[in-house]
Amino acid sequence: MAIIERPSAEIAVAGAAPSGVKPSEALGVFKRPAASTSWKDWLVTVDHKKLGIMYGVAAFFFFIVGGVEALLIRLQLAGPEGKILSADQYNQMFTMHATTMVFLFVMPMVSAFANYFVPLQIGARDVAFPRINAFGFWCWLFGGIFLNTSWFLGGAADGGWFMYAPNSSTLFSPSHGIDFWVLGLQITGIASLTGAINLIVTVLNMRAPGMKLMRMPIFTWMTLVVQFLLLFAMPVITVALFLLSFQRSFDATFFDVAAGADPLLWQHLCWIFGHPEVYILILPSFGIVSEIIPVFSKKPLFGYPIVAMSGAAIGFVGWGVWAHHMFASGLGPVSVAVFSMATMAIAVPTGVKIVNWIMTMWGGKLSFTVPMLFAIGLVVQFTIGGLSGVTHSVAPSDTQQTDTYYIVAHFHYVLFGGAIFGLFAGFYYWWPKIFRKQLSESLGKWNFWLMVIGMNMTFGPMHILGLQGQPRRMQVWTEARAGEGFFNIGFWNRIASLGSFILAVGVLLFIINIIYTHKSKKVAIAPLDPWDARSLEWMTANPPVEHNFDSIPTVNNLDEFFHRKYAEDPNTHEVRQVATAEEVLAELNAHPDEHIHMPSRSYWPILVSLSLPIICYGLIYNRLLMGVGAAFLLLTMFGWAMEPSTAPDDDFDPPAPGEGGGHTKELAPLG
Amino acid sequence: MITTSSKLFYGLGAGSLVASIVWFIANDGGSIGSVALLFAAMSLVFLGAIASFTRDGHVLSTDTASHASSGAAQRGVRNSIWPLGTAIAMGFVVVGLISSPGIFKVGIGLLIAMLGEWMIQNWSERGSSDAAYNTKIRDYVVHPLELPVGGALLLAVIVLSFSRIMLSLSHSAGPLVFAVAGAVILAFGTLVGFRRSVSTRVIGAICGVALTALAGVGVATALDGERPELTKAAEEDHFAHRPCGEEEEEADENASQSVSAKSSVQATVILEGGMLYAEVDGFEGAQQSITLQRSNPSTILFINRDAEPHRMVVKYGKVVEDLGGGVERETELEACTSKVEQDGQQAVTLTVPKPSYASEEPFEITVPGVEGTKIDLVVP
Amino acid sequence: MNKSPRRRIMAAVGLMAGLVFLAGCAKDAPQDTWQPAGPNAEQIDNLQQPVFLVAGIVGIIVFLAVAFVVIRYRDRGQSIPEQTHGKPALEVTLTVIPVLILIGVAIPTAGTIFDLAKTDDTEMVINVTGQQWWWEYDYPSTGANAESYGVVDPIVTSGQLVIPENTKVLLRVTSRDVIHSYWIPKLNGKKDGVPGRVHLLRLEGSKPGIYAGQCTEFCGLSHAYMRMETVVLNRADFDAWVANQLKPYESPAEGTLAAEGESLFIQQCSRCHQVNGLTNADGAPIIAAPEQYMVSGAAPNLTHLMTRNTFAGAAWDLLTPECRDDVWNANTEEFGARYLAGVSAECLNQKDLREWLRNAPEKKPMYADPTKLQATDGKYRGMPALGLTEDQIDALVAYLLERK
Amino acid sequence: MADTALAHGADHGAPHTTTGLSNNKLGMWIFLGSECLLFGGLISTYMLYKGRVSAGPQPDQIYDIPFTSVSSFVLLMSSLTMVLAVSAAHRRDDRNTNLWLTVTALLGATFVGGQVYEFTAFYREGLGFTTSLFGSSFYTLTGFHGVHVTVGIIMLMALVGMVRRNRIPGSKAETVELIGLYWHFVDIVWIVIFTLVYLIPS
Repeated sequence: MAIIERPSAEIAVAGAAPSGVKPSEALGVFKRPAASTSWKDWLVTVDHKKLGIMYGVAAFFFFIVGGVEALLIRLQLAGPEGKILSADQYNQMFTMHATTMVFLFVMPMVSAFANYFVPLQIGARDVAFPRINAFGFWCWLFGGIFLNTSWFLGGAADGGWFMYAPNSSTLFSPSHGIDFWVLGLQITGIASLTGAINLIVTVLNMRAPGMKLMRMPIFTWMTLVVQFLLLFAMPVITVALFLLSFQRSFDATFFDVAAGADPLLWQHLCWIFGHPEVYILILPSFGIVSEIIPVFSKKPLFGYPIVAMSGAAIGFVGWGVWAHHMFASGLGPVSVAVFSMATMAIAVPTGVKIVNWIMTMWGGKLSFTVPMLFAIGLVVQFTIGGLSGVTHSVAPSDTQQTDTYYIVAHFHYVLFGGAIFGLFAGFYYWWPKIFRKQLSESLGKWNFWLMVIGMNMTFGPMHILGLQGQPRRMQVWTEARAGEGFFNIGFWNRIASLGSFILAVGVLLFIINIIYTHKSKKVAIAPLDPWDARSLEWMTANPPVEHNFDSIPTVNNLDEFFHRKYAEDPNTHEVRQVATAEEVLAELNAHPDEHIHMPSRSYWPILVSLSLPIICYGLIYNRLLMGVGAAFLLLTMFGWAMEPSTAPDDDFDPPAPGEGGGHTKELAPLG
Repeated sequence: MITTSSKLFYGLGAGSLVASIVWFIANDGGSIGSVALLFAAMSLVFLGAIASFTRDGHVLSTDTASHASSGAAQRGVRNSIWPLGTAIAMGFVVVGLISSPGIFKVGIGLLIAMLGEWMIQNWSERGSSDAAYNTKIRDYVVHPLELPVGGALLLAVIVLSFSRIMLSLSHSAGPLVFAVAGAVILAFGTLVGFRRSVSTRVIGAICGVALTALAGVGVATALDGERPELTKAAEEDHFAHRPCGEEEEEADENASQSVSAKSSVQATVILEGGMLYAEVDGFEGAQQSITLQRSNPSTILFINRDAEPHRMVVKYGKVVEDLGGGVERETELEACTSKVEQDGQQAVTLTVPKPSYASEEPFEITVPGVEGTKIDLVVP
Repeated sequence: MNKSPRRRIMAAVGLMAGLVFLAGCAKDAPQDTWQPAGPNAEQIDNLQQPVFLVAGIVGIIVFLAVAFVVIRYRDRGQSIPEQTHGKPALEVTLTVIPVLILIGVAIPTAGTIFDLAKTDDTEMVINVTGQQWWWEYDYPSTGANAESYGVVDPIVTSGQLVIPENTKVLLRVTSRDVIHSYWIPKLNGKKDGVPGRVHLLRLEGSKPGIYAGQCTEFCGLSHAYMRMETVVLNRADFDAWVANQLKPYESPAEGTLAAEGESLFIQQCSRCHQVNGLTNADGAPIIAAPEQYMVSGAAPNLTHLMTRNTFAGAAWDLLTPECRDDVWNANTEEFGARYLAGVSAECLNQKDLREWLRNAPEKKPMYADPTKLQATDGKYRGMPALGLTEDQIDALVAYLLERK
Repeated sequence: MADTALAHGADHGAPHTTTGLSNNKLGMWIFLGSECLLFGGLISTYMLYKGRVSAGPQPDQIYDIPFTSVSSFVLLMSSLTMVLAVSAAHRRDDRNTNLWLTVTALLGATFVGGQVYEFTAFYREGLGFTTSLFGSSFYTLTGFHGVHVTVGIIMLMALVGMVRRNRIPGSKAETVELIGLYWHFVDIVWIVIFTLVYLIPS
């Protein structure tokens, strides 16, 4: 077998150079980057696994940023007439908390898992467009950094993450915060769109032989649904953001009421994007949980086709419910009734999933590892969030609840108790696959329980706060209107603030767990298949080699890996082990493919994406800088277009027997 | 590779970047200085990159073998147009200095481009003794800039020239010329496509001549100016004030029927059977009086059920501006739709600055040409 | 490890039950959504209570199922279970049940939506206009307003909306700048005031009293300080209130502190704040010009300031806490009289009012720093600091106390 | 711009895919699906706002239907020449591929020139970007389309260069076809815009 990833040094610049001149010397520094183990490789890599890890690390950083913002908000509200933050700072804080958590934590963390595991789960060697994948990551990262530089450049956006017009126009928000917000989201939007195209093509086109759609793991299924949602939702918000930035930067009149504009245009565009966005955030966690519960129940997912199809159904119906965010916005009664009914309808496929998870566990052999605990936590907490969601699908009831803390409670149960618990389940579940070591189970349990207690203490009381009439986005609450008795609004606010710090300690324990696991000598390398898992990603080396599979497996079953390890007696239904994971892997690797061509590293993704924040700074501060950025963009895009994705055939070393791809020096032409 | 001189540039660049950030923080977000410093940083890094790229101009400083074979010593010097280009650019600069800053800026840009090309060519010609190879490495370096910029310029020349020509043609001749242009391109393509014997050189020549002609005519027409109607329209700006009397005007046949999409207007004013009445959300039946809030942008929709076209006029007092020196200017405040055909509808959005009781003239909605019917406007 | 899942489930169930219980515990929250005081809010309440109940029952069933599964099927060394992929009949059943429940919820929901949107039984119409960060109310002098309720001239007020008892009032809600939302939880759900649009909201109070509310659509810097109250009066008291609002202006007696305050008001305040009937030295009426100074082009009308109990967007009380309690806690019969008494000199909340006059933007966050108004061409959003001396404040307070 | 992971074994000349469509083509189709929503949003904005003219001219006061019809026709013809380019590419006829690509680009450039003319003329007649809601939404919608055409022209020119130098990785015919897909899409969008914006009375 020869894994050939690097071009050889022997090739000249498309034709013979004069003798004595080595092209690598004549061509200056801009060579195609070579494989290396140094930090530089992370900048030029196109490997989906490395990009997945980078997504994860950076997203977790933003999780901490968003978490600190949340803690500041809760500190401000811990007592009456809070003085920690000024009104202006408070408004920036909750705007950026939501923006960070949605666009810079959950979405990219989902990209992290999807990037890393979708190719592994479908038996592919990489994604369909590896360089575009890298480009997407850098766009997202630079967009996120750009967005957050606003803190240091005159203040962040202060219009709320929903950014309702006309409060977002320069008249009402004169600082540059919203400009940063709009442009930053445009840049991260490019990442979402390219990522969506990439993963859709990957899933549709690059499945291993025998991997029919209905044999795909549910996580891949949910990723596919989510990418379609992104594909169609991103352009809508892109239009809205363009309208807003034209309004702010070029005095367009889109939201100028004196010129006859209708501010509801923004709300419609925002929520046509915004509601599918909710499913974009939650469905991947459903996918993760649907992977984990069968593994730790030792049973296949109950009603697999229904779970897959209900995910798709949520994706479809999710397009028809956006106006339930606008029940108080002055729609006519007919629209309100229609959207109210549609919202109730979407509860059905969601409920189906919960039923199926419980039925999967029913009759199983349950082991309560940390990933399983987080998964069960999701089932319970998401149920609470889902049921409170049903209470405000009842539109008249929603007119009492909307824009109160009841809504805050609802969507934190859905997004924290649901989406983030799912992600944490994923962290614990897949950690040994990615990083070779298993996170400590005992620390993990502390982590889980503190998060459960903190989460319910923080967001549980918010139900009461909302029903007792405390609106959202309030910089202060006053004792004068907190009501009488001990359990008044003030009491529940204090409890919520206390809970948020318990929650923070829980998250801190996760970080401590990581450090402990990787620093401590006592933690051994994890076995190949620590959980007795069921899907293809575990049928790889630990961690997976760059090309994932030495030979592509042929898939005959749902839960292929499980079926290679276990055999079931057709009559007695007795299940017994026939092979260990090591044996399965050894068998798969016995006949490796020859000539595996992996895509070559490239400078261009990071360089092209670097030009975008330059253009955006230019738009805000100086149009000349915009020109510089545009020139840079043009140059780098040309470089990209001229570079073959994989260095051509004759650029490769002949297979070196027994060596498996030596560390050869490389060169590929730039122009 | 980090060469000696690039270290200097990179260092200065990093310094400027830090200075830029410091400036920003020190000046509480003051932008001009830091943008300037940021520019400096970017330019310096760019220069550093060129220095790295060209290895300080020492192509083969490490390659003793090729020094020995004296390949680099025998320079394959080629003809160069860059000195000429530089001279022309300098001409632009000088002319620009005398005449207009626009030409000056073009000249400076051109000068930088030409000097850059010249420099790169010089560098490439010291690459080896092989002219073809030298051309290759030159192209390798400059093509990423030359090709996109050249392409963009080509496109800009075609688009701009063409649009200038169109602007100078008469309103009726425009579409004709446009159609002819399309047809010529198509015919040319068809001809060449089917006559395979035509040589590339001939095609290139034809294209070159056509392009030059297009650019020439474009410049000529641009200098000549746009067609008189357009200049006149720009001067008169006849849409700036909408007539509010009984005047006729053209093009109202389909007066904004989509306005009905706008729900929740403040009031709908309807002319029917010679009577004017209003429908107001929340009030039952036809109203003869509308209450509007002061300073509130309010949209009023007009529906004409009369067979004749009519317009609605809203009068809401006057403003008195103090122009200084005891001179005052009174402006009547009125808003009106354009003339609306039968069953057409159109909205006006107006903001009433003063309450109605403060005005001597009544605030009212009327339809010119239909006497004896009006709607009172109350602004508390 | 054996016990933990069970504990967790118990905790979750306990929490849910606790939530329901404790929500009832905190009595007298002024904006409680579960204590309707008018037919509209009651209709919503009658709809939502069963929904909450059903949701609670479904939740508890799910928790019990999870608890059962977690306890019953945990790994006790049993053999690997049969690899079953599902039972279609069971799946269909478990899908149909929620569908049926939701249909049961959907039908009354639709009915209520259309009921609450009815406008043909309206008895009174009031325009409600939001701006940063207070509400203006104007009572049009047309139709039933004039004929049945004696509103022969438009009434403009702010902060507290006054409506007659058991009357179907229709609010025409709009906004002058950004989106606000009008919400009196005990009387009805909320409705956004969107600039350029008019939205209709029914309001009806079945018992005299004051009902608090708050702007619920994020509207910028001082969103937290944008409050409102709706006062329900019985018919006789309401007529008295209308008559008082239409009463002609009386200047303070010559030589009093209040007269000094009047001239100060004319100099300093009447640029933006209208006091109906106030005249110049030459007898010409003074028309405030907020459109020149304010982004929203409006400022509260202060003609009858002291008939209201609140100021500055209903963020602070004009009454001292004791006097406020007297009004708020009055029984149904006495309430009207106490409310109509307005703010007396003894009851005036001097502290907050003086702080406000001294430096308004310090008390309530507003865009009123004259050096930072480039984006708005120098126009304010909110009241600027006027730099008044203590003597001037004394005079102004004396003048304002007479605005009844 | 084409980018492929050769992930399925040795046969990297024509990588095996599950659907049989190449990754690039599938990717382009999916991208165009997303673009539909982009133009959908812009067209909706225009349809909402086209009648809202509080100042300046109204749509039917400035539209020059004969001119726009001709320019639409020119753009349609460019779709025809694009088809010829694709068919030439399938026949591996580099000369005519390049010829028709160039002609397509020229027709596209003519269209963009026409749009620049139209914008200038409208501006002179009093319709600025900030004049009214109609102005803002008209320029935004047609401007976005113009930018798409321009990007298409740039891709066509780059393609001509790459065909000449044999720099196209993978299949030449497929790359031409991909750009062709994009070009046809932009044309179809224009047909929709022309109908909804210009022909259907405001």
